Amino acid sequence: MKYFMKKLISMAATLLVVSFLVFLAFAVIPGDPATAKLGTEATQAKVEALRDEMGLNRPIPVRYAAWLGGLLQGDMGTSYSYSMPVTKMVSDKIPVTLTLTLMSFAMMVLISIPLGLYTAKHEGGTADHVVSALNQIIMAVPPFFSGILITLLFGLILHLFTPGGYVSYTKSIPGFLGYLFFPALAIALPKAAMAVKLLRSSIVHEMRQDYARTAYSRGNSTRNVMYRHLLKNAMIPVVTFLGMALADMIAGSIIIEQVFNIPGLGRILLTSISNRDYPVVEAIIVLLAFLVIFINFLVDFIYKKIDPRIRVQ
Amino acid sequence: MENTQTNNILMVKDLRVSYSQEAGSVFRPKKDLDVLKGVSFSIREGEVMGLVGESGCGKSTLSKALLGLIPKYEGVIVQKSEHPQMIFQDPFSSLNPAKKVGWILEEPLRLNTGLNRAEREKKVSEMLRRVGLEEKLAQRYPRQLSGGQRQRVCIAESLMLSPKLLIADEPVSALDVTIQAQIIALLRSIQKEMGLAILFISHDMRVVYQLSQRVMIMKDGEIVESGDVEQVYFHPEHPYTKKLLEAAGILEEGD
Amino acid sequence: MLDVIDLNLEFHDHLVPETVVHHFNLHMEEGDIVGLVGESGSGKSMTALAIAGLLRRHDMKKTGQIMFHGTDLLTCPRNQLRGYQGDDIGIVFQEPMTSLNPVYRIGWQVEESLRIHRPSMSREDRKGKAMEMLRAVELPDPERIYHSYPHEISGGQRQRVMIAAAMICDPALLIADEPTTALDVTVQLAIVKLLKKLNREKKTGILFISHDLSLVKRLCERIVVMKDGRIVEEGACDQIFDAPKESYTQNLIAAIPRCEKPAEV
Amino acid sequence: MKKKNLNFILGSILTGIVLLVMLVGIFYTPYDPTAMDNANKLSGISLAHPFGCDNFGRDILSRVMKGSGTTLLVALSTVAIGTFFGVLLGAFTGYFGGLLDEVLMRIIDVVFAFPSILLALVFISLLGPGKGNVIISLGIAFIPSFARIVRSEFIRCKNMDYVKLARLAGAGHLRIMFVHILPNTISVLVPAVMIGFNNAVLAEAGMSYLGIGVQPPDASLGRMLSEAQTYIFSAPGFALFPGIFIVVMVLGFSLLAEGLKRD
Amino acid sequence: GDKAGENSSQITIGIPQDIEDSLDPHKAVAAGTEEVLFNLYEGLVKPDSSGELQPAVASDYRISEDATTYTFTLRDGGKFHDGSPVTAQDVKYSIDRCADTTNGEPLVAAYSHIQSVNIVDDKTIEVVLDGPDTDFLAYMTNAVIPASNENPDTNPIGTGPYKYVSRSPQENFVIEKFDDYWGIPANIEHVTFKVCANADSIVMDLNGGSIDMFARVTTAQAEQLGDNYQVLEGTMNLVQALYLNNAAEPFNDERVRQALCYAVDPQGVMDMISAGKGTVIGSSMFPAFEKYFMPELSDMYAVNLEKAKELLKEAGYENGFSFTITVPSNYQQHIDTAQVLVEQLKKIGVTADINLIEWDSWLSDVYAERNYQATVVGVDASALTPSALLSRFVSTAGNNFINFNNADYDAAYAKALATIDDDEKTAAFKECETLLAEHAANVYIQDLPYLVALNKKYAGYEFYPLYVQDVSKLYIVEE
Ligand SMILES: Nc1ncnc2c1ncn2[C@@H]1O[C@H](COP(=O)(O)OP(=O)(O)OP(=O)(O)O)[C@@H](O)[C@H]1O
Ligand SMILES: Nc1ncnc2c1ncn2[C@@H]1O[C@H](COP(=O)(O)OP(=O)(O)OP(=O)(O)O)[C@@H](O)[C@H]1O
Ligand SMILES: [Mg+2]
Ligand SMILES: [Mg+2]
Repeated sequence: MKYFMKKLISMAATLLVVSFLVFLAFAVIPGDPATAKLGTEATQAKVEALRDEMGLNRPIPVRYAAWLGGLLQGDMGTSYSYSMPVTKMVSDKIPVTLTLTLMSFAMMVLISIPLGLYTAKHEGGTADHVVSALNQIIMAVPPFFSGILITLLFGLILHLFTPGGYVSYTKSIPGFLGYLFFPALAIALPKAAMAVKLLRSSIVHEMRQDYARTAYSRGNSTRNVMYRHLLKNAMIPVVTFLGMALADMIAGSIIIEQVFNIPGLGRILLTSISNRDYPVVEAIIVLLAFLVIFINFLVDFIYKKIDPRIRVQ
Repeated sequence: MENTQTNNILMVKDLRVSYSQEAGSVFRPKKDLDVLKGVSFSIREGEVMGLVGESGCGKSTLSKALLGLIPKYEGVIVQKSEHPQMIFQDPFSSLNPAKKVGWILEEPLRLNTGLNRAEREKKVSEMLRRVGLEEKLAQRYPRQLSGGQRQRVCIAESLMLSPKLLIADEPVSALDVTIQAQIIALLRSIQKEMGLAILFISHDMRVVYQLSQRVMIMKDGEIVESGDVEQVYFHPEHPYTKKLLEAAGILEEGD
Repeated sequence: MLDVIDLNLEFHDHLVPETVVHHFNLHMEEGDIVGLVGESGSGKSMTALAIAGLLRRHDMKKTGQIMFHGTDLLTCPRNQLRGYQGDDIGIVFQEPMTSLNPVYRIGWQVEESLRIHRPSMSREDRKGKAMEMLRAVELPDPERIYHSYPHEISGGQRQRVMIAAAMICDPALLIADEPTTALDVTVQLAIVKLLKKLNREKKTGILFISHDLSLVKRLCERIVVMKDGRIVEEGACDQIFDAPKESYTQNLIAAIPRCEKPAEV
Repeated sequence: MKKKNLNFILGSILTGIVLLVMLVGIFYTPYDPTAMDNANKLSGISLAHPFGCDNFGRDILSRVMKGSGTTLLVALSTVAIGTFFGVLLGAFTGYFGGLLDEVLMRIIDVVFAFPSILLALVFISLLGPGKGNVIISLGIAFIPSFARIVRSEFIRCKNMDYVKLARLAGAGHLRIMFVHILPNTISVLVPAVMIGFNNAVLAEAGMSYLGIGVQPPDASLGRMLSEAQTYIFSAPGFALFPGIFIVVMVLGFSLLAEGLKRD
Repeated sequence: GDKAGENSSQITIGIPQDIEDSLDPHKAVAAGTEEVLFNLYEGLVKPDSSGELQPAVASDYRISEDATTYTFTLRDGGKFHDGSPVTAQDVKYSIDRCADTTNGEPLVAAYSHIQSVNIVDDKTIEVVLDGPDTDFLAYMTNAVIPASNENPDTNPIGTGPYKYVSRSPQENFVIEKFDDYWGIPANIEHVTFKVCANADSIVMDLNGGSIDMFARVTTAQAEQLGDNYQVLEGTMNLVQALYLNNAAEPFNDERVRQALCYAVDPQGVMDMISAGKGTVIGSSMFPAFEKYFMPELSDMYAVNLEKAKELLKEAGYENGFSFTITVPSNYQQHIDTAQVLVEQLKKIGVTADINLIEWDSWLSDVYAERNYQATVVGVDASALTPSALLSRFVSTAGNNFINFNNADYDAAYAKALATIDDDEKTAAFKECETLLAEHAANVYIQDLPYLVALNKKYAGYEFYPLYVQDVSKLYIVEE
């Protein structure tokens, strides 16, 4: 329990730091929301007036404190560009990004674990060589490029989905999931390739351990040795990677959302950064940070769960 | 017990260690396992102290605690040697799997002496020879060695620096008798030459007898009997000591 | 029951291939207890692994035959071999420290052979049998050990766990590679007794690898002496002890430690 | 044994090709890589232009030759920064644990939570645009992933007996961390580095795309690839050659690493 | 799209960026927002596709002789989208709102000349100016909104042919036909503006059928469209130029600027980036302003490298010089143009580097702070008056981001504003244009081509001289 309290406090502290850094970041990068909002119609006076109206002329700590105060009351402010409550804007988009992420994560795991085991089992065999070669190539293809190739193949040639024809989850859940399938695949493929590689080398390493021999001596089939004995050990470094990949997928969905025209958090984040719309940026980054920290916490937890030796500390 | 503090190289008073078992499940609540229940003894410079005891009674725990490798303990440990060395019971995890045997053996020299590479290599092959290993094994990774070979590598490593105190946790258990004899002879000569003090943990009563001046018998985390070897071996007092000697067939021999 | 005919083992993971076992021959009938002694590094463990069908590595060459109940373990299909392993052939490894899977509890690992070869057995029965075995190898507090992870128990305890696991299916052939190195003498004796009992009651053949000649003498009827990968001498226990032919065997016997201080050098 | 050699040989060949093309590109290219030619816009493969021309009629071969140098420089230095600091951080946090671990890992979480684009923007605004700053900001974005991987390996290894022995032999913490434990993390680190190299090539392209990377008309492979996207239907070859070159580069390096790796 | 199952007509139009702006017509500033809001809002008058102003919320208007009093008669039965009638109060409210100076400057700069807005009667409203202005009617296109709307930012209510339904950030903006519209009703019931932020996937989106129309496709994209698309061609109504900071070295020297003009070949640029499409321009005016556009200015600096080098030599840059072109990274056509310019300038020994920056940084660094050497952008006209393009070059103008400073120009521009005689006015504006060209204020390049990709299922697209999309004219082709 004490452990969880400690973690909780450090999590909150991290989020505080993150949110403050975002404020600082905006102080550092050029451009300001008032100018952005006024565009080419900006004049000195108009900008000043707007800055006043937006409260931008207050010093950063004051602004930050005000923002924090609002946050504690559940109010994340109003978007400068959309004039909409940030809470609503963000909460509308969370399902999109989260679904996309979880879907690609599931794909990654489903592809990489069997394949990693298979190649490790047939280490040095033809299948191993073919898969590693394929892996290398998949990893080398940029995500936007593979996104385009997938659109080309499945959208325009096979007509399995309509490119750009995103269906909102508020309209139709199956349509929504159906559309996200291919983007998720585009995200999952390179990550899966990496996971296969890591898992394979990790398993090959574990196969050399004495306990693998013990497992064989009891009459286990190779398959059993792999799944029952080696996998758990081999997963120890892989879990770290999977956790990172998940965090990466959440924080890095920007490119794929762009290619497939998916209105998710990443897209809003990107435009909000260039609009200097920091209530929105702030909210999204704090959310992302929370997810990232939470995932890392989970990874550490799972890690300790799989490897009993770590508890000794 | 001992008051000749001046030439004690190691002194232990009322050492207690317990492991906290993490709760395995809801049904097996967390509980502590007391392993050492107040152990006191001391070793003089240049003396070999044998430690014999039931398997699982806490010998390895004691040996690790002595060199500060167990973070939590109660009691006093005074240790005066500069580079105390240790031979772990498990020769495999004591050898870095990513390094070759030669590298592993050179490491203490590299760290503590100004010898150049050729000199170090010379010392290494000399030491390999002394523990009865071929020089070519220096080029192998630990996993390419047999059990006894690994154990000898560990012994060699511990002797590289001519330490003043050596804690040896079952160092010869995996060796065949001829090599065992050779290692015992080696330890004896080093002990004589350089005044090496050894805490020698073994279950082979005869080997302990041959090597040690004094011996301690341990059971259930406590030292049940200790004293000069002859005294303990031929006039045992504690029933467990008697049982041990009987099982080893020493009592008959002595009689 | 077991016939090893002209076994040769050769490693290929160095530039120069290295033969570690030469022309090894061994015959064992049901209920035989054979002691295999020899210099450290002489190839005892490799031979044991080969007999247990565990040298399936690509980087080594194996020639000869290992006939077990009429099948050649070197060439038989894998699943046939699997049928024997853990059930008819049990093996205790020399390195109890690393031979246990670090992430599973002891109980799970001890029971494994039962799960594989006696799938019809109930959970409780399996646990009962495992506890029985843990008690038979003289483990104190078997309930705690059953629930522990390997790193939480002592070296001797791990070794006994390995013995318990190897014997749980009552194998016809038990290969024990230095099974008592980490055990104190009283437990050693208990283990020897246990092996004898097993041999008597179940007609288990035992290949006992050790360097502790006094122990071998207590347990075995026959002894095979190895050096540098070759058998140098073979014969009945008494005969070897009383009248060793080879000089190496003589050295071996002479080196058995006695309870006397060696002469000063 | 044989497989290792094959990897090594193939890897060296591919890497050799990449390095050769790059080195030659420094001194000589068949055409001026920025010279435009209206007549040759999007022309396909020909004798005069073996890789064809881009949407400005610039010779793709020449641009690939010039661009691969830029890409290689950016990717290698980025990975070097990421690996160096990642290993350092991961080693310290994993080895010492405790408060240090908690604090440093939280800092890493913070960095990781920032989208690398925002991070890059901040750095570019602080330091001004340019290759060096691209490298720095990408490098920083790369640190967390290496740190995490290394950390977990260190946690695994630090309780091993050989580590304790090294301490007894008088090895300091630094030596234990980097000489004794680090080599044991190689089997996990090497794939991570290769993945990182890969990501760096692509991230550089992404940044150029946002206008904070390599500035046009200078070429980098990533930038060429993203420029070519628009023409994927009309001139697929435009994307093909820079793409293939990235693949060759990454493949060469990873094979080489695989071939060098011992276990 | 393909949603043929629905009985009502509909169309999905791709837009390159989101309507990430206030939906209040008086506050919205992004061109992308204004072109969509055009369908929701109207002013008292409204431009048609030829640029002529037609009565809208007002059914009639009258301008006094001295061009100081504008009188409007409101249309009978004009209604807002919420069903309420348009009253004189609403009109006054809308104008006053834009003329309000409590925030320093009025929302519409030209409204600073309004002296008073008077409600004459229920149907008549009168705008009095503080001086004569014959162009003022153009500013009356500014939207009329109901005084009662409390949230104009997010809940737009206007009088246009379409009314607002919903918007989802980065996803879409949905409008539907307003049934009580006073004028010719729209043809298509449901219109979805779909955000297609990735320029590279537009071709796929079109070919795949997820959008039916996209304005401003590039020539390269147009070439890749399938048979079911028609590509309509107009002009962007932009002045694309290499804008030079007249106050910064070396462009504070007129000869240097002229040298660049002689070196740059606009036609070459067009050939390279848009297959020759586009219109060469020679000053800050584009052809849609037929009355003011001076095609002859385009020939003033016919490519002449010798002349250019000579001028550089005179200015003391015999060996050329180097400078940086700052380009907003979100406009591919400007980036491409800049790249061609860099090549062309090499011929006179001038080295240019390109520095891409974000649009927002461009706004603050280049546009607001004028901290740059040169930039390539396109400048549009916010209203249908020449002053919308030319006012920014008056030396004191707040938006004179090139720091152009020329007394003759200031005088000519003042004259143009002061006179009410149309011919004189036109002449004065033309003089302004000529001055800009003669003094090589900028290196003028082109009015960009404007290509609209439209699915052949639809027709009726009309080009405007303004930056708008008039959806109400679109209709579905009967098959
Ligand atoms: N992977 C390997 N490559 C090369 N040689 C090896 C490898 N593994 C073991 N050997 C060698 O094979 C020989 C036989 O080893 P084995 O383990 O059978 O010895 P052993 O008789 O069991 O010795 P011990 O009593 O010390 O355990 C040894 O000399 C050892 O060095
Ligand atoms: N990490 C641990 N966590 C919990 N219990 C432990 C741990 N390590 C050892 N134990 C328990 O502590 C007791 C003593 O262990 P120790 O290893 O010191 O025994 P030992 O005397 O060395 O035995 P052996 O001769 O078999 O090696 C054993 O009962 C063991 O199960
Ligand atoms: Mg022990
Ligand atoms: Mg062995």
